[in-house]
Amino acid sequence: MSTTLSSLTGPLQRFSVRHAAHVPLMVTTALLIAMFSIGSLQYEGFFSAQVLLNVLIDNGFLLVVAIGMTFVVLTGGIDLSVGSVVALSTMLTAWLVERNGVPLALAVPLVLLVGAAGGALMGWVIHTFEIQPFIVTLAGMFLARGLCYMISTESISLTDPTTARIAQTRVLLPGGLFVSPAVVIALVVLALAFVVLHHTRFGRTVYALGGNESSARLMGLPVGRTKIAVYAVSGLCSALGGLLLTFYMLSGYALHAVGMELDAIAAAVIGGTLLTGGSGFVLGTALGVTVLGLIQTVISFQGTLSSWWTRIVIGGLLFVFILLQRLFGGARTAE
Amino acid sequence: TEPATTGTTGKGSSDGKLVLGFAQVGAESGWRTANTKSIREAAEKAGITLKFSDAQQKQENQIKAIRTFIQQKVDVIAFSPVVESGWDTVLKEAKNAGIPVILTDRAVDSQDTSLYRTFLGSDFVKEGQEAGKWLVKEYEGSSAPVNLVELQGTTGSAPANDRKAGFADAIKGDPKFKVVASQTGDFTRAKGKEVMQAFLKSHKDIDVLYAHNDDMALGAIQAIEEAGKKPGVDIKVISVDGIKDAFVAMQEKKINVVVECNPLLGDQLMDLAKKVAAGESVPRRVEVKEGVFTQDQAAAALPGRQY
Amino acid sequence: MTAPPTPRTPPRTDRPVLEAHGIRKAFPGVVALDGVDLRLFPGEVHALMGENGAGKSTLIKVLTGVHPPDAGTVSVDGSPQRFTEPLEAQHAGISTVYQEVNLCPNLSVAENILIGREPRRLGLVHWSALHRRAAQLITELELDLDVRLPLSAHSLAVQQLVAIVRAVDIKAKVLVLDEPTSSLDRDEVAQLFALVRRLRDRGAAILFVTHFLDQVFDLCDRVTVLRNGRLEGEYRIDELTPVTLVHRMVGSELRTLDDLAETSHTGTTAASESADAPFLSARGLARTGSIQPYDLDIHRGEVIGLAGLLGSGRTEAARLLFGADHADGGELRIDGERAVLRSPRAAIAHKIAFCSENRKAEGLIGELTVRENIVLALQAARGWTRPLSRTRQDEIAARWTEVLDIRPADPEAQVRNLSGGNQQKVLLARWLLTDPELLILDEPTRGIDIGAKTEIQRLVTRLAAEGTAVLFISAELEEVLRLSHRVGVLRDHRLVATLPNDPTLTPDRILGTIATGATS
Amino acid sequence: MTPPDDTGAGGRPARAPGARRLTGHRLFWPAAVLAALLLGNVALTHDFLAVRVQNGHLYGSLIDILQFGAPLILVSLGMTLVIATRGIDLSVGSTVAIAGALACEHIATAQDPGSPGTVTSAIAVALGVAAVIGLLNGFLVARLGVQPIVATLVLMVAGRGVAQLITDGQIISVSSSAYKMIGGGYWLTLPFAVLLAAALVAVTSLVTRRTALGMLIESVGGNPVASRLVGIRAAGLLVMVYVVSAVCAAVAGLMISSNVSSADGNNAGLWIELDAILAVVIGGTALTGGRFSLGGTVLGALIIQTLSTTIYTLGVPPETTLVFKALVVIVVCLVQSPAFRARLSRRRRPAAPDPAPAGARRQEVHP
Ligand SMILES: Nc1ncnc2c1ncn2[C@@H]1O[C@H](COP(=O)(O)OP(=O)(O)OP(=O)(O)O)[C@@H](O)[C@H]1O
Ligand SMILES: Nc1ncnc2c1ncn2[C@@H]1O[C@H](COP(=O)(O)OP(=O)(O)OP(=O)(O)O)[C@@H](O)[C@H]1O
Ligand SMILES: [Mg+2]
Ligand SMILES: [Mg+2]
Repeated sequence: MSTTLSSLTGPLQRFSVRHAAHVPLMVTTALLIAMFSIGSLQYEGFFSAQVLLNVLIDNGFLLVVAIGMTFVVLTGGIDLSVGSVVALSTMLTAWLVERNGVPLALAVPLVLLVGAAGGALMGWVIHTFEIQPFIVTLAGMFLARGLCYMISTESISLTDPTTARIAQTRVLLPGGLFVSPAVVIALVVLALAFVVLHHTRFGRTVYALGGNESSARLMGLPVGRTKIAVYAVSGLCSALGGLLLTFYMLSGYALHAVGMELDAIAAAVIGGTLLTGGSGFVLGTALGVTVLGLIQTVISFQGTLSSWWTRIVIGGLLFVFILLQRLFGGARTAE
Repeated sequence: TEPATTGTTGKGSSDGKLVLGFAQVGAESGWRTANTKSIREAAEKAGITLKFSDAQQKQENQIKAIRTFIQQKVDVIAFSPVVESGWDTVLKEAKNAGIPVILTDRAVDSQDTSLYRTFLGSDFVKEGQEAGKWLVKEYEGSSAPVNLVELQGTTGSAPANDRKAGFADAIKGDPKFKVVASQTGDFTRAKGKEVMQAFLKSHKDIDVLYAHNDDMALGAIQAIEEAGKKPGVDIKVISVDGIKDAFVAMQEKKINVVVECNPLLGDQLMDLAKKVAAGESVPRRVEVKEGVFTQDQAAAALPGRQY
Repeated sequence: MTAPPTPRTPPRTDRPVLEAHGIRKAFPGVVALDGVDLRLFPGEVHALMGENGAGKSTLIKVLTGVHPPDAGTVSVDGSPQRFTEPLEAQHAGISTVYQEVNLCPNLSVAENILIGREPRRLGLVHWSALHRRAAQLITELELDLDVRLPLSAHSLAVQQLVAIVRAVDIKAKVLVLDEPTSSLDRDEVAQLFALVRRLRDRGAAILFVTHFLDQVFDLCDRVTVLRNGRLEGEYRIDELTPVTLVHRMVGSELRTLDDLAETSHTGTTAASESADAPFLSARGLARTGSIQPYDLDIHRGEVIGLAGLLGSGRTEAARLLFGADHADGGELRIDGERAVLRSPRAAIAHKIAFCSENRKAEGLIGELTVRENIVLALQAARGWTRPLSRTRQDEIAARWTEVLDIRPADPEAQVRNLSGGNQQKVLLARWLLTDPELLILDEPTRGIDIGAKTEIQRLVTRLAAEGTAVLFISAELEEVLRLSHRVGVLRDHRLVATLPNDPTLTPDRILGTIATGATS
Repeated sequence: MTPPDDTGAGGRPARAPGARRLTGHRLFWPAAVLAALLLGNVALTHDFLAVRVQNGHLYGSLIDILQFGAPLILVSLGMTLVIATRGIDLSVGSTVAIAGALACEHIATAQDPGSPGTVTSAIAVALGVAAVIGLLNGFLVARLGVQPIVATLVLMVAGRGVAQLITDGQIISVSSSAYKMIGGGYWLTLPFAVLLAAALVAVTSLVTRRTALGMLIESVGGNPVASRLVGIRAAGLLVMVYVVSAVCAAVAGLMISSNVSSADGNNAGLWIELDAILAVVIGGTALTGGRFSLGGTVLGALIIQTLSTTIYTLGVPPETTLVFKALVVIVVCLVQSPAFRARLSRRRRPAAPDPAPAGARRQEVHP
């Protein structure tokens, strides 16, 4: 009987169907390049690779956190706790190392474990009791931030010289450029996340879950396990992001990373991940983080904006950005 | 220590003017806005090009801003740290780039004192102590217990921590002072009012209110009035900052005392910036002029308040 | 419940591979299953029959760990099991195609087939092997698809086939198929049956749910009949005739099968109608990438059937007439006036109704009640400021529940909890209610039991007699022939012929037209 | 976030007798939680529920909860409709700030700050601008198909800047008794804000439930594709809900600024979007859209406000406030979760006779 659609769907069309999802990615990249070019024309000292690298240095932790968030969002969930978990990780590290003399080499895995376990716990509650992720992770957000305060309301400095040395290490690149080790770590996490999402069974199950959770269950996929794992990944990424932030700031503080969950969600969504799940790329998230970072850089370079104009311009740039993104890459309009 | 002052004037701007990069905390209060305004106006007056960046209360944004200042090769960097700790890395980058740094408003706790040239600002602990001292003096001689309620600033923020600690320090010697309730009012009028309203319901005999800033005090005053009591009389009100509205309230006898925290340090900052850029030596610590105002001084001081 | 008069199948020598005993399952307000037994032996094809809402799908879900039973036991190879996840059932060798297409539309066809057991290399998914394997499985069913395309790019029938391919791939001891054939053409059905027989001969047990009696008699060895959630009985198929089987399912003297004959008619009325100006007339209507330019006139009182193979473009042709997709070529006249249908809303304003084949994705609002789903189209046409009063809604819901025999007859039940066939009836009620001038029915009898099917066919005939134009799409050629005045034949996204339904028109002639692509 | 739709767990009992019907009601559990919170307070502060007349109006903790809860109720009200369409509105906090700032600025610069005319025009300006904000959000979501969370993020970020721009970064104090009425005044011994909120809730539920609006919104949120095919003008509905949400937020902004007679561009309504979403979700409306419950939202908002008041009255130290809040939120959502209750009752009741010996289960499973 042989179906006949192949006669219709020519190679070009097949290509476009198969790669429709990539279009927003390409558009976003093009817009980023445009933004950088305009910045370079506008501001002295902007046209330099170091400016771009600084975006990475200053947003490495956000990238790691946003990658974790991407996993969650791909399953159709949301994790509001990430900002607080980042803060908790900075606090915990500083408290362990400074106040309790725990060696750094022990504190780091401990903090990562706490993050992953916290995430897994939230995932377990979400799955087992069928409670909306929004509330569970909101409770997680309160709890983690609250624990920070319970450790200390003051910020704790890391005074240990090794820590400072690690923090101030610069990975030198050719041409007098440099990045921080955190950038390297963030990029490794990015690569890992890419491989996991696109080339492992777990990653594909994440997408399946976002496509249709009840179908995924009927297809015999391990829905519960995957869900729990996804929140654990997000928790782990937040803890790692927190560690990077600890080194970035050399301190633990309960008010670090306030509102970072929104930045992370925004980065993922600007990068083309659908909040309803099932569609998106972790590389898009990296682009999203860069967009947010670059907007901030442009504003710093501008240097004449008052506090309120800063906000208005950030909002305005974001607006223009998503508008152009829609206009050029609007293949997937939600009808 | 002699910092590497290779900073030659005019690197960052083509017209030869001194360029100052200033990383502000945010615009979270009227106090902060007045602070920003003072700096802007002073820069203009002093002929200094100001690169201004607003961190929206986030330390990581301030660090990013400082980094872009370094990238732009400004002559001097000044900033009001959100918190004391966590500045070493970026300050070291500034130092390596040969850009001198001035701290305003609040110090950093860095061990390496070569990372900044000078500190210009207020001492929140001292403000809390001043508030406490006034209270101790006010109740000198009486031995009846005094019930205090405290409206704290944003939990974990430096002014909240320090003003609480300073105040507690000043009154700890006298057991008659008892803090019966202490809650955060997030430095805002709305929260100040809401929390005070709840305090008034759960504690029938409040004698004194200590608010970490004027806005919370002003909100709380409304709550006290709505509960049918007289602020400043039935409940004494102590506040910090010294914004104009607080002076008005003080004149109306609703606030008993305001400990000033002066945001107008623009001129002093510009002076320091010029000196630092020129490689002149400056004192490690410059205090801004601040006072403690009571009701009888309010009327006289009010016309002079700028914010 | 009285015991069935017919004796049970003589016990086999080998023990059942899957056995359920005394299964009870209640949902809030409904007892879906009550004391149901089922035995599946290796090497048999076992039919599970019953009216819409009899509990077939629920039984399958209980057997495969989707729903925990309230009482009763399920055993596999003689040992009791308590599956809590479909995954566990799969591990125990039970592979299932559930009634609605339950796949992930965002993944590619290949992944949908193989996810969960994809070929791996060094722990990573081996993509090229995956695509190769999927393509190979697809060709086993003599399908030709690009397995790298996302599933959502394919029509519902293709999706259904993909679901089957997925299930068949597992080296299963038991294969459960819940109405797999409801939107498939003869050829696919034949392919599927060949496959099922191969599996049976290999010793697998197949549980097969369908509403097509001929398929049961064609394929199955034994049958278990459910009625109102209770076990009616288990029979050998050669003990039954279609009439006795229907009798067992319905329980009473049925609104007879022979009724069907009465509803059929030949194109006598059509001739007289076609003299009038057509209600709707399409000239060169087309949409790039989905349907080639076609001409079609539909008169009031006329039923036009669309025939074609899987994916021939019937749905897509119909969607253009409803504004569901935007035509990018040709023109459309309605009552002689040029009309541009930018949205379904515009079509509805012209009194056109479209009952989609994909009830889950494009039809029902699962969370809303039966009543709300029924009145939705009418209400949308009136706009939100002119609400139908609650009494009016209740009346409407009660009337249509009765006319179409929607069960449970509770207008306040959430529509997603209804059985598949009953959902289909709700969808039909929604559109019939709008009193359309042109009613487009895309596979309206999908998943509907014989009794209700007769009812719907009768309705279509009556509507046409009252002057409604009907465009009727169905994978069942007999049904198309029975109802239509003229039959449009599609092939490769092109309308190749429009044949008047005279006595010479037979299914074979239509198939011939499809095969040659020429008017005969 | 997709709820499993093939399991019976989400189903509402259709005909359950007596107590079952009561506990099965969708508002039962939020109401129970609220009652429990209030009772808990009474246990600790005995006159918590006492309400007396003072200065000619009612006075007491309950009245405070209602009064301070009123703005949150309003914001959540609009948010409920947005969420029902599968959307989310992050810009409400900024709208709160903008509305307050506009009104206060208008009054502060007016000739006669106390006159009803000034106040009326101030309100009109604030609501008008809010409507524009809503239109912009709606346009981005409905016409351009931008995901609601990013679309409204734009105004969330920029809006607060606009509010500060209006106030020039200062806190604008106004003294206008007419304006004070909205958020701080009393009418018929009750806080005017409470009456206003109640009226708006009543109007919204009337409009959504007596017309077909509610059903159409639920339909668009429940299945957008099917809704289009049914002929619902989704774009219009979407724009409408975003406008309603913004206007509700603006009224809340007026209340908040009126209550303290000042506008604070930076802090007014900060994080109120989170509280509002939480209120909606506690009230039983799913973030995945579809069915919504305005009554549930009101209860949710009251739960949140009661929780805050409880924290102040109990004297929970600020450092532990968040932990306390987290625990309460967890308990609230566990209590509301049918799956949790099912587990509890299964554990309490002697387990139903399990035909499968526990040990046999895994052994038999084939690889
Ligand atoms: N999740 C559920 N919640 C409530 N009732 C349900 C649920 N699932 C099924 N039912 C009810 O159980 C009964 C049996 O439904 P089931 O889907 O098993 O019927 P079926 O025999 O498969 O019918 P069809 O031929 O129409 O597919 C119906 O009355 C249905 O309404
Ligand atoms: N965007 C698309 N890209 C590629 N192919 C598509 C796309 N949309 C539809 N098709 C293909 O076009 C074919 C025509 O589908 P249509 O639904 O009209 O067929 P049909 O005649 O109704 O048959 P059936 O419903 O039985 O599959 C489908 O098989 C589908 O695979
Ligand atoms: Mg079924
Ligand atoms: Mg079709």
